Amino acid sequence: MALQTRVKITKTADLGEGIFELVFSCPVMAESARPGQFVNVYCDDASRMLPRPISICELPGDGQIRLVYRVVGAGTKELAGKHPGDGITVLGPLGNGYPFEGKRAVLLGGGVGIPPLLELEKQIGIPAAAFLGYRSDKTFLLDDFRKYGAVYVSSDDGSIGVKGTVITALERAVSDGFSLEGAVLYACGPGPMLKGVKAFTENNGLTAYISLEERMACGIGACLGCVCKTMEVNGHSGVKNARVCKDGPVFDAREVDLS
Amino acid sequence: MALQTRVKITKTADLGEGIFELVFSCPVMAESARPGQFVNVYCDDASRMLPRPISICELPGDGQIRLVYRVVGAGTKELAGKHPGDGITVLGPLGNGYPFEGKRAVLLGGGVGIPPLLELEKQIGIPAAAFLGYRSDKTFLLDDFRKYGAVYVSSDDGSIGVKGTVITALERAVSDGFSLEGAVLYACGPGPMLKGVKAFTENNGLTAYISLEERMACGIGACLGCVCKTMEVNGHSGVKNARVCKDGPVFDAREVDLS
Amino acid sequence: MSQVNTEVSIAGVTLKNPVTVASGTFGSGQEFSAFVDLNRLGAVTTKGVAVEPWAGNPTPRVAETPSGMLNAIGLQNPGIDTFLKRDVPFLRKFDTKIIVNVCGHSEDEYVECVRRLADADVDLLEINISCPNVKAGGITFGTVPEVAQRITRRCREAARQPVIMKLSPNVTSIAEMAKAVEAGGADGISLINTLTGMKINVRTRTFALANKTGGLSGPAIHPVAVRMVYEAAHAVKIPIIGMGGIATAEDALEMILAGATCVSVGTANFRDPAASVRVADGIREYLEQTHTADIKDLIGAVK
Amino acid sequence: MSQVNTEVSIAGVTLKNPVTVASGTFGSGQEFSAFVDLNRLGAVTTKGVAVEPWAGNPTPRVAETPSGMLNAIGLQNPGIDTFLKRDVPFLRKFDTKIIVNVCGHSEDEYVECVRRLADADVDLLEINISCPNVKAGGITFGTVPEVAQRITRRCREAARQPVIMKLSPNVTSIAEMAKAVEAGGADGISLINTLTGMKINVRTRTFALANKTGGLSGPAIHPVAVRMVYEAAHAVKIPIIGMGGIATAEDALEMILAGATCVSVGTANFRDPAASVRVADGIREYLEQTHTADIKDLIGAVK
Ligand SMILES: Cc1cc2nc3c(=O)[nH]c(=O)nc-3n(C[C@H](O)[C@H](O)[C@H](O)COP(=O)(O)OP(=O)(O)OC[C@H]3O[C@@H](n4cnc5c(N)ncnc54)[C@H](O)[C@@H]3O)c2cc1C
Ligand SMILES: Cc1cc2nc3c(=O)[nH]c(=O)nc-3n(C[C@H](O)[C@H](O)[C@H](O)COP(=O)(O)OP(=O)(O)OC[C@H]3O[C@@H](n4cnc5c(N)ncnc54)[C@H](O)[C@@H]3O)c2cc1C
Ligand SMILES: Cc1cc2nc3c(=O)[nH]c(=O)nc-3n(C[C@H](O)[C@H](O)[C@H](O)COP(=O)(O)O)c2cc1C
Ligand SMILES: Cc1cc2nc3c(=O)[nH]c(=O)nc-3n(C[C@H](O)[C@H](O)[C@H](O)COP(=O)(O)O)c2cc1C
Ligand code: FES
Ligand code: FES
Repeated sequence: MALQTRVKITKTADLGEGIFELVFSCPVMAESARPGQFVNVYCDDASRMLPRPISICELPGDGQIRLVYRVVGAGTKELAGKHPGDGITVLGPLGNGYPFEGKRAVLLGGGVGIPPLLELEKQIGIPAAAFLGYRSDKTFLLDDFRKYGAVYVSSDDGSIGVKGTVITALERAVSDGFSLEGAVLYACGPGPMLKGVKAFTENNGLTAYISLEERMACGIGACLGCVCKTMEVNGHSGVKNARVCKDGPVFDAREVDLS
Repeated sequence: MALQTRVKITKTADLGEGIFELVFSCPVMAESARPGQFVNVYCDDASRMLPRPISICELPGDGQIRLVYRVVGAGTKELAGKHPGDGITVLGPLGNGYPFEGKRAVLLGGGVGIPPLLELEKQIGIPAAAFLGYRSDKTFLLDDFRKYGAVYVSSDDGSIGVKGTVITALERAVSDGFSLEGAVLYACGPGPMLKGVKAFTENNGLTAYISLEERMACGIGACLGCVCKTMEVNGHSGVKNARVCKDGPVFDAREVDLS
Repeated sequence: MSQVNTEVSIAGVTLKNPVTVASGTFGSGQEFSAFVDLNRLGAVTTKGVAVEPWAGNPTPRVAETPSGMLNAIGLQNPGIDTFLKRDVPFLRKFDTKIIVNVCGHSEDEYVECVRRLADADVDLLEINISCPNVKAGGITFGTVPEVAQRITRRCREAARQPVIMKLSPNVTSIAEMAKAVEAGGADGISLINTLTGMKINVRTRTFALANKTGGLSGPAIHPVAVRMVYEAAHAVKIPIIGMGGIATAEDALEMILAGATCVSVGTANFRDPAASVRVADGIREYLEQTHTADIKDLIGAVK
Repeated sequence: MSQVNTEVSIAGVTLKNPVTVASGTFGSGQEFSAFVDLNRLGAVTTKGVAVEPWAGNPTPRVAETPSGMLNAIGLQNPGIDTFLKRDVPFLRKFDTKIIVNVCGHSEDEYVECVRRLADADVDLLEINISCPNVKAGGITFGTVPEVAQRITRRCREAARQPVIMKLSPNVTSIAEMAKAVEAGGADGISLINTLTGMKINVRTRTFALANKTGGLSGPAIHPVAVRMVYEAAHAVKIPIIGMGGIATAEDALEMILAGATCVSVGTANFRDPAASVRVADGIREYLEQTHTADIKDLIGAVK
């Protein structure tokens, strides 16, 4: 069960290019957390009222939770100023997480959509390949992923791996003989990438679980701030809307309307 | 000349009972600072827009400025959470400071009105007596004052020194033979105490310089937030109002209307 | 000294303490029940409900602002049927009063919704007249005194429960609006709803909200809310539910001293899911520490 | 790439950059000149001045609120004589435009003050119609369209300089107010003045301001200000000076994208005395970084 609590930071690191990692200790949260879930991180600065949702990147054990995030605004900047021993207020684990289907998992991560796939790959147990898309050759978490399976890298500027998105890399791999048979796709990344994944799986008769992002206020399903459009009427909302924070962030790509 | 700048804290101390001290390094500010002047301390928390005016307690040399303050609200609480090495944003020195008249100085300080008198006593050069009023026997800065002259202590609850205010203690001393002849009074403390000082000096034909407190927004004389009433039309304002932050905080008691 | 009385009464309905939650910030209590013991709230105020399900606005629907936020949820709701079947029975399991927030696109829709609630086991109706009036070209009911008075009267006639009219702060005179709904027969007033605001992303040169404008809430607006509660309290005799930026017991007490009989905690729930009970606990502590026997002695005590 | 153009024009007066300061937060520039090179501002807007000296309200006059503040200075000012003798000559030493903010207790006082300024070497007049109208029992001129239109016309007739009407945000429709002053002949509009608010000290059970209510300003109100600038810009053709909570270049650019021709930095000066020049510098940087040749291309660019 999710709880809001003040926790102690046990590790911080600057992964370069504005990407930071932060590990905190919270055994009760770590115990129930699943890959694909996220935590709400609250700012200490009282002028910033809303939580920052950050995916769980890894559960390194010992009750630790590892987050990897990009500094984009005032909240993540505040976070990046923290040091081991400092406190932060968090609430989690939140959301549904990725479902395990006992099938070969192909992971597709773009940018800060990469972190949540790490714990997934660790736990999913079935030899998987990870397609990781970066802006440039300033990569992060690459070595972590390499521990668990094959890694295919792409970059927007072509400075490392395939030039293009993870979809480009996946299509290249498939045409080079990489088999998607019996595979399930797990994706996280920017909107256009997820649209691409949805289209790809529809064209290829595959299943994809995609993790969506939306602006949130509560993070626990109460405010209806974070909805995405669904193909069918959603049981909770009574309309063609689902809550990304509570019904997601992970959805079967077939169920959501990304248009 | 006053400047706003981010400075480094060199020392902090908990003086007990919610009173804290903070020393920071700022040679250019320290160089021009005079006793009775104050600095604006700005909160890091962006929700708190206005400066906290804090008097200069002491100029310990080496470009250091020492503040002594009571934690009363969110701003001073934030300040009390700082450690040596941390930064704070300050602007100063501000205000006019106490005038030196080359006469015997009798200092009257109540509560957090005590700190600004310390540097005054250090600099004023003429053997002086300090009347310091506390809430109880939880005193602060007592040893500092004892270095420079006689100290008469009073407390609201009588647990140390004379029971009552600094005025009670002063009257007691006078009736015990303490002479006010040729003396100038320098006072800082809560409103009722300053009214008492004004009445006392009027009754006894003395001069008193009193340091006033008022809610401030700019601290530099521009917003007209912090005025006090004056007996005569003030040159700057064109009305019977003077700016505590700029024309004060120190006024000749005769010039201000405390009714 | 825990014998202080925190009970207040709104239109004959007794709340065990003067704290409820602001409509739309707490769902129907279900999600927050993991963080808050609902039994410890004077009442739960539900998200606005309409006769039919509403899909609400496109996203982004929320944006952060200094000490506040903007929202343009667009009153998404599952409709009265689902609400009655699912949310009312859930809330009834708790020892707390139920305030149902009602919205509509036309006067008839309001009235129809109020009527559908007549047989429901709920305690108070809060009529949100800040909805855009689709029939009148999108102006809000809550900014025209005559319209507000008429819709109050019609809701009052259709309702079995006491009717609280929820006022918009986007008006020149809140006192005038308060008087209008009192004249229409309102049993109470709740205020303030959100101030209309806008945020622009200068990097993308787009509106932060898909809806362009949204409602500003949170501590940023608290001083405006306190002023309006004060003005309304001096304009009418009916009780007031005060809200707008309440995050601490102090904020709540300000409202009560200004004239509110009870208060709602809204946006603060997003920063601290237990904010509402913390406010309730803090009010009790204040009463104890200041030796105030009865919360009712504080209502409107600062004049 | 420093060849970007930051010049804007308000009613025929050219400002070297679109940044001025909000009346009342900067005195007449004298005190701030220790922190800001006044030559780097498009204009300096002075504290409101009236025909006679005003003593203003009793203290406390200011109070802090979340991301904002309340003030009830009560328009203390030394009167037009001192202003003309002392403040205008001081400001004229700098290469910046002078906007004089004018207030009065009655229409005649406004007109008289405007007339006294006719021969003064100042560039623009900003008429603050948020002053309480003593003759009409304390209502503010700025909340009644007909009154605002009439006072605009009378000031316009009396003035030698272009007349900017400064609007109050405490109205149901800012568009209506904007249209009223445009119809009255205003050469421009400035908005927003402060939102009326209140703060109560729950420990002492007194108002935080001696005046009970005060004007809310600072980042807290920025979203309301942006929305109102947007609405006004879509209602009238005359240029708009946008203000309310601007603390950074981003905040200023939001206003400009919403429709303001230039902006005023107010409460932010209290947190950072150099806020105004930082905003001006930041706007230039933004133009350079986004390869925008002319600030004018941004005015009202987000629709
Ligand atoms: C379920 C979920 C998981 C996420 N996981 C990660 C992650 O593992 N690593 C990572 O770097 N980022 C992640 N993000 C994005 C992250 O939440 C934002 O980058 C962050 O909130 C920005 O905060 P800020 O204060 O720095 O930015 P600002 O732009 O100053 O924030 C202003 C407001 O907008 C919100 N906001 C800004 N960007 C986003 C965004 N992309 N998504 C949602 N809200 C946003 C903030 O939460 C805040 O309320 C995730 C988002 C979601 C919804
Ligand atoms: C010229 C001057 C010198 C001062 N010197 C000292 C000193 O040396 N030591 C000390 O302990 N205190 C001093 N004070 C008082 C000190 O400024 C306040 O205690 C402090 O601002 C409280 O801030 P806060 O955030 O903790 O309280 P809050 O009550 O949360 O502050 C809210 C707002 O009220 C203002 N405020 C609150 N109390 C006062 C006050 N008494 N005077 C002026 N503004 C206030 C704050 O600055 C802030 O803007 C001085 C005040 C003045 C005017
Ligand atoms: C996300 C959100 C949704 C809201 N939905 C409603 C609603 O459905 N009905 C209503 O009357 N008010 C609604 N409001 C307004 C609040 O009930 C409240 O009046 C306002 O937010 C001010 O209080 P606060 O500052 O404590 O949040 C909503 C506010 C927010 C932030
Ligand atoms: C201390 C103070 C004094 C003010 N005095 C005046 C004034 O004399 N005339 C006026 O038109 N506006 C006055 N204002 C309003 C500001 O000019 C401005 O419209 C308002 O504060 C919003 O901008 P801000 O949020 O950037 O401060 C004053 C504001 C403050 C905070
Ligand atoms: S963020 Fe509130 S429902 Fe998802
Ligand atoms: S605080 Fe602004 S004039 Fe003194």
